[in-house]
Amino acid sequence: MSGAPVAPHPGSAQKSPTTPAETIFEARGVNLRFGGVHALTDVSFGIRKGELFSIIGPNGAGKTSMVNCISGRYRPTDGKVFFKGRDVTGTTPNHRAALGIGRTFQNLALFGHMSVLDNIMVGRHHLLKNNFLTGPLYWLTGARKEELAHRREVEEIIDFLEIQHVRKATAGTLSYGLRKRVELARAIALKPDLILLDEPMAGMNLEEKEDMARYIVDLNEEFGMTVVMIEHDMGVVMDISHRVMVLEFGKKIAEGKPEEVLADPRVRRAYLGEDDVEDDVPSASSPPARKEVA
Amino acid sequence: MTLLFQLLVNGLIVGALYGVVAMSFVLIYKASRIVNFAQGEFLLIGAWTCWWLLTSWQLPFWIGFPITLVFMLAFGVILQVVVLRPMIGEPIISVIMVTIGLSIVFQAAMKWMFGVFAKPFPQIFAHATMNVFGLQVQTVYVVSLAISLLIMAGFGWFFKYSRLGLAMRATAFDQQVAQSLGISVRQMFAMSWAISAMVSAVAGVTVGVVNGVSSALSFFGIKVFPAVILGGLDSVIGAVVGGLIVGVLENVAHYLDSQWLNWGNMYEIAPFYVLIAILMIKPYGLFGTKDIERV
Amino acid sequence: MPNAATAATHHAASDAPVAPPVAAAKRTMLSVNNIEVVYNDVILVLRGLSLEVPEGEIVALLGANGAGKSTTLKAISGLLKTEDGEVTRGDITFAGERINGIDPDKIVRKGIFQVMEGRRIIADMTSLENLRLGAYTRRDGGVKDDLDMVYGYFPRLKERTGLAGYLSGGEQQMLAIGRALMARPKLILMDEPSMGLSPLMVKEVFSIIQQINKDLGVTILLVEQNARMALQAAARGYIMENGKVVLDGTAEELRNNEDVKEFYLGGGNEERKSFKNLKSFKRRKRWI
Amino acid sequence: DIPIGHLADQSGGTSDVGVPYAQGVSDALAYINAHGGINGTKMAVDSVDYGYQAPRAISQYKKWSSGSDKIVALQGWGTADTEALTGFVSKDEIPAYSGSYSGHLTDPTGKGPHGSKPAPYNFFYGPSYSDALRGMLTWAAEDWKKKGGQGKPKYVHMGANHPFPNAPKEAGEQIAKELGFEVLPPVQFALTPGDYSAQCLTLKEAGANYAYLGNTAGSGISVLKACQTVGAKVQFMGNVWGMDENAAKAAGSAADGVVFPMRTAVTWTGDAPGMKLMKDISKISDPSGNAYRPVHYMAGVCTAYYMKEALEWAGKNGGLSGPNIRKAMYQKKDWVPAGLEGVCIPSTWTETDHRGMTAVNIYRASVKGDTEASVDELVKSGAIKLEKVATEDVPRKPEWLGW
Amino acid sequence: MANVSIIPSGDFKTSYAADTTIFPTKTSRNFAILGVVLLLACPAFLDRYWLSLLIQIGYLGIAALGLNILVGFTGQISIGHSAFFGFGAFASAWLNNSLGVPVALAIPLAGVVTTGVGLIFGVPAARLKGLYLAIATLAAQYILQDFFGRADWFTGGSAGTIAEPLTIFGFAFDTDERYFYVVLVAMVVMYILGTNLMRTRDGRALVAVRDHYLSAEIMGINLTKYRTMSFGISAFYAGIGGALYAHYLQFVSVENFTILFSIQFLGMIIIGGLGSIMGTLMGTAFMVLLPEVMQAATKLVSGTAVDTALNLRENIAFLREMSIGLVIILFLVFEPDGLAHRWKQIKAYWKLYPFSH
Ligand SMILES: Nc1ncnc2c1ncn2[C@@H]1O[C@H](COP(=O)(O)OP(=O)(O)OP(=O)(O)O)[C@@H](O)[C@H]1O
Ligand SMILES: Nc1ncnc2c1ncn2[C@@H]1O[C@H](COP(=O)(O)OP(=O)(O)OP(=O)(O)O)[C@@H](O)[C@H]1O
Ligand SMILES: [Mg+2]
Ligand SMILES: [Mg+2]
Repeated sequence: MSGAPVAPHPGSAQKSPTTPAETIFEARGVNLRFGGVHALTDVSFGIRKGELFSIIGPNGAGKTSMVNCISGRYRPTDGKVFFKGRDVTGTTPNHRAALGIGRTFQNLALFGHMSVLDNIMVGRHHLLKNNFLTGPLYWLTGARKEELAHRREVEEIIDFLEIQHVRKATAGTLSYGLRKRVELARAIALKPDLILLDEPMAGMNLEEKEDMARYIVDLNEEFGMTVVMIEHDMGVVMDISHRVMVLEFGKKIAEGKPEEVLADPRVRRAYLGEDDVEDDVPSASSPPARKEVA
Repeated sequence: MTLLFQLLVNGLIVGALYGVVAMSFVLIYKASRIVNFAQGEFLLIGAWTCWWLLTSWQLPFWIGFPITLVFMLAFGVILQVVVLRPMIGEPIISVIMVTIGLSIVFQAAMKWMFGVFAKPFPQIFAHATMNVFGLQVQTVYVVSLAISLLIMAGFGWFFKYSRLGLAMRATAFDQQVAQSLGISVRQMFAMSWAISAMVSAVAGVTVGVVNGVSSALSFFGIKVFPAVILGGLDSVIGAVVGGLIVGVLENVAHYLDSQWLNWGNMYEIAPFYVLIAILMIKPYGLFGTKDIERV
Repeated sequence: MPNAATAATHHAASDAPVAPPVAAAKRTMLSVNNIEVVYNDVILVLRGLSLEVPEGEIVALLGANGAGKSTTLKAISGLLKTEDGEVTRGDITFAGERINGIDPDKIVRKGIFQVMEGRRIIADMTSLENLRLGAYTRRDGGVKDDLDMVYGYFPRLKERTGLAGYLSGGEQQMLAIGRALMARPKLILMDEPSMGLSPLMVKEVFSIIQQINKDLGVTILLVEQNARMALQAAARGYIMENGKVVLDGTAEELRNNEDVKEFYLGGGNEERKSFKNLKSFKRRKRWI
Repeated sequence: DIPIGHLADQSGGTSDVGVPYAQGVSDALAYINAHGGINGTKMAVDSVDYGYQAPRAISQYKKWSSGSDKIVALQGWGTADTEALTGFVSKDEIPAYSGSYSGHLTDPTGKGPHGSKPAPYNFFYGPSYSDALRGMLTWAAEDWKKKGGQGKPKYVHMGANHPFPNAPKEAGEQIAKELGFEVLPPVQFALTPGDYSAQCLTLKEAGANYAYLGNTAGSGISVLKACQTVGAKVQFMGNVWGMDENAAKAAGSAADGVVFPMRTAVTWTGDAPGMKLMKDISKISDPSGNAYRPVHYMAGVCTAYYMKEALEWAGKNGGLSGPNIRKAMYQKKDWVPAGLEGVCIPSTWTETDHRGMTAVNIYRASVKGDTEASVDELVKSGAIKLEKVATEDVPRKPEWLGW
Repeated sequence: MANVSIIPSGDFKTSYAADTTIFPTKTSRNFAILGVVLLLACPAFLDRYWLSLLIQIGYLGIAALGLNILVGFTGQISIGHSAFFGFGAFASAWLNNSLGVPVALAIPLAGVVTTGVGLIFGVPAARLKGLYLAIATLAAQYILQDFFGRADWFTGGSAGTIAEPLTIFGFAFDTDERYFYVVLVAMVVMYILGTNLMRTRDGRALVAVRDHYLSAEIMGINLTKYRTMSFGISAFYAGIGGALYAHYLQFVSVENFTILFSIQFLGMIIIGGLGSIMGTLMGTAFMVLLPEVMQAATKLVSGTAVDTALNLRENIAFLREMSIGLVIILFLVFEPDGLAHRWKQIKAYWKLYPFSH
């Protein structure tokens, strides 16, 4: 179901103009309603290829819903979403995975009874060729060769995320933090061009957040994946993201460079809850994460 | 007054009976997500107990029947304590398998205790049959219809509003969470099994009165599956509605079959075709709550 | 052993129960003595863990992923059973009464309520029903008022009348916390309450925690990854690492401990390094 | 000893008739052993309940038919297992006496016009289901005339879509046409008890006069009751396994007037020279000697006795090999086992025709008043009576062989 | 000194290939091979009774594996498996009788035909979940049973149909001794195929669908396709099993393919262990042997003091039935995760021995 390619100058509503060349994903006037609940109202934005794009906003603002619209879990009530210039509004999640969108989940969604290894191998699904006919004839059809080849790549991902020690463990029995890491590994295994991370650092202590941040940065810089990240830890968001979009009550209230966005009083009020400017106002550059101390 | 109309009436009346049995399924399911394959045997046990009280002890029905209900309550609790308690927290399907084991045990035990021959129920109503819209039907059917509506109303309220009702639903949703809230999973299970056993006794006695008591009655257990599903596994009202629908379906199917098609056996099979058709449109039955798809 | 200078007591592999000075003053409400926890009869997770929670205090329990924090809480609340885990050694006493091996629901009735990791709300019920279930063990009439109290804390929950399963992650987290408040327990075990909450909400939640601790005198054992906030709210803290307590002391002491600064609070007194320019290799700190 | 296998259904779906029949067989065999056995050697009878589950019957059979002491003959039971074993017994040449009377077991060569598979080693005592129905329909035709019924009587076959009820279906409908019945489309009802008012209402609507109940007692009772309730006045014709004292008791007044075929010349209360031996045999499992035995018990005894005499003959003529025993079955015409005269009905088997009995004794159940008491008492008090109404001799038409 | 311990503690695998073999260790593989060799020798020293039991375990085990792939691996409960088993039986007989397809070919073909039927009845799986789907399969059970009863051309109607014995180049496999090998080969092949399926792409996809279908979809798995497919696969196994059954009995009757039979199939895989291939075989053996054992046990009881005390006589049958039920219950109370799980634990224990903990 291929749609018309993106018009040269999409979303004139957009502040930061994007040319199709560099826009990998674009949402145009996305609305999402659940009965009375307006999860998203007329949200438009574009994500440039190779950028690290963060979505922040108060709880229930519609961040996850937005990501769901990108990955195809939800279909916008109206509005369109474009991926690599194609209108993918109507396509199913599994189709989008094949197109190159991978993601992790806010509430863990691992395959609890599978080993970590298999969990990640599932990520290779759309890259593997063998099927229910060739698979069973393991040795005769080259399924074995293929499986092993992919296994090798998976092992690289495992090394990259430093989860060798739980390779064989049953995913369901891992601790929260480890599970989040395995989820990331599984998403990476898809070899996506666009990877969506829903609160990848929730439930991690500083040390682990640092690791996670490092992985994400590497994903973005080394592996050249475009990353969309939802995160509540402003420290991380400010430090590593190129651009930030802020949602509130399903509406986009700001978008732009981290420090710009942070400067926006609405954001500070709605999100950080720093209603009135205190005596030690942080310069936009210094991360407010530390301000929570105050 | 036409044959079709008579069949419709009959369908409704018998459907109500299916409704009762269906409810006894729902009760257990709502508290534990377990489908009880021994339900048919529960029904049988209820029937035999009442029969025994009425024949061996010559008790009048209005005494014997309440005693039966009390006995079934106790039976439900004991069963839960002895057999099902150890299974708490185990995979649902294993528990379902246990209920299958139970049905084997009870089936044999009943035959052992009461023999393999069908036994007639003593006359309990002054008039064994009565006239409904010009159709002669067994009085006991009509009575059970009334009872079933009562039970339905009762449980409808119970699960929506009462504290225990909520607790049962919580237990069904996630035993660990339920316990973390201070809900005694054991209590909930014991309760639901007891009530369910009692309800199935009502049905057991009814079918017993009509067909005579024999171990074959336990077949009603499986027979009502379509009704349960049609209404929605976890809906008390659905159970009764499902029962009525299946009852009517059977009769209408039989009507078409006997009048025109002459394929034979539509009576038994048609409900299943309709069942699938309805499920394809409403995957959770008519009143079942759909589970949450949220990531 | 690095920077033994700090006031905080390190105890490497020692199993000796700790009797911190503070505890001496207040009556200890909960004490965990040298427990060992095994999952599925094979996986040993807690290896002789001990901690104490004085009555009316907030105690923080910090540690890396997989250290065994949640396991510790589950061991206390008895929920371990439901995951075929068991306490194979040591004992847990609550208000002077040994409670290991008791069924979770009974423990709740004794006044210990756990807010489980990962929300765990009852998805196919409304948030109101969820809250009512929080008060399941209560008999007193106060439920109504507490309901208003919770709605006061989290107005969002009042707006969302649909099934709880459709709430956003954060909303669900609020619901989970609200549910605990509804129970009015003596001791709340909180497993990462701030997870998935916006900075605003995190503040909110922590002020709530302090508030109920002060006003309602509820004792709280707090497992938290946001060490900064936790050590602010808490009076004492424990730091654990694969199944053992490796460091403990007053919040004050811990905040000033160099290692804690570096690995939990982010940066010591020198300027905090940005997440951006972390070296791909970094020193890992382990006490054992 | 002479190893004999005995498959019984005491716990399964057909146990209501399986128990008395099996009791008859084992009592008889025990009695024979107690009185000199077969030419002086005892039979080692292995009675096994297989709960009417074919797979169990098979593995049990394999057990018997393997190893050192292979059974020389098999006392079988139901349709499912008999059909499943037919192939095996003919390969192993082990005569099998079944409680299943379906027509195609009567064709030893498989050359019958209806080309069912050959069943050279299957025997049963009694009229085949088809012949029994043929007999009853013949009676029904006369009965209709006698009653002075106007026009064509209407006949309908009722039963589940299963081997047992269907066995005599075509045979019945075919002869019904010949006899001038109007054949209504068959009415189906499940093998299990349930509400069959719908069926009865249609019977009533269609104005059926004679209906054959093909199922076993359990569901038959439901139909009888339902039809009584809705007031469908139909002359029901039960089948061999569908009606007996217990069924009559359970169905109560609803069973009043139902006719059904009987495999013995008398019931337990009847008197015939053979009844003495019958009663002695009964004492094996009931020393007090005052238990009432339902019709299936007596049928079981007769079946066992035919096997006994066959074994004896074979023993005297070349030993107890399968083929010999089979041969023995063909020795006598109008054969009645010694001592059971007037009880077992004269039967004749030949190499090409295993329709042992074609004479159909038709009985009517009469039930008066309530039926709470035990069967013995009910029969004594005359609340339940089984009265003979006629004996129909069904011709041995070759084209009816095997169905 | 690595080869001292039978099961090496920890992973000593040096290549991914070595890490993806069917059997975790050389020893275990050798044991398996040894087992097969022993089985090959069985007809030499086992009598027909035992052979027939083994044969039953064989063809039931094949069908049960199919069910386990559906229920255990894909998480779709089915209580209509015996209907597919029956369809395979009839199909094979029909292909051979009516179309003259040689039995050796008819058996696999029957599997294929049954797959088609399975796919048809798998369609609801696209929309239905859990017990709703389970009951839909119950519908399949009844609808097919009814079909068997009326489709004279295909099943010989309620009278049933004959199935010729399997003959290859004039050599007839018509005795237990011979047919045993047919079943053995079929079983080994089908089990190897099954094992391979479960460790390759589509097998993993099935399990993923079971564990978390929402994220499975996000991982690029087409839910509808795999939910339906697993019905097809399970039907294929059922068909093969049924076909083998048909040509063993050489007679097929609608009577045998009842809901009770379907429930027995469920019993096999639950007791054996959901989602375990070897467990399936263990469970099948359990369910086949249990009645036999109980039979033998009650035989011992009869005539003893117990017998007379309880005045059992023919009631002994009920005692047996009850103990069968009780054994199933007790088993599940003590091993709710099935034989396979217990087996794993034993292995885990020895792996860490003597340092378990
Ligand atoms: N499937 C659904 N049905 C009904 N309401 C929904 C559904 N999904 C989301 N919502 C509502 O839409 C709003 C936005 O939800 P969403 O999960 O996107 O918030 P969020 O920004 O991710 O919040 P958080 O930071 O807490 O995760 C919430 O109020 C939620 O109740
Ligand atoms: N049910 C279980 N079965 C087996 N092992 C388990 C189980 N639950 C936890 N574990 C193991 O116990 C260890 C501790 O887990 P736990 O969840 O207590 O860690 P945690 O401190 O809470 O980590 P996190 O901060 O990520 O939540 C982990 O290594 C985990 O793999
Ligand atoms: Mg979210
Ligand atoms: Mg944790």
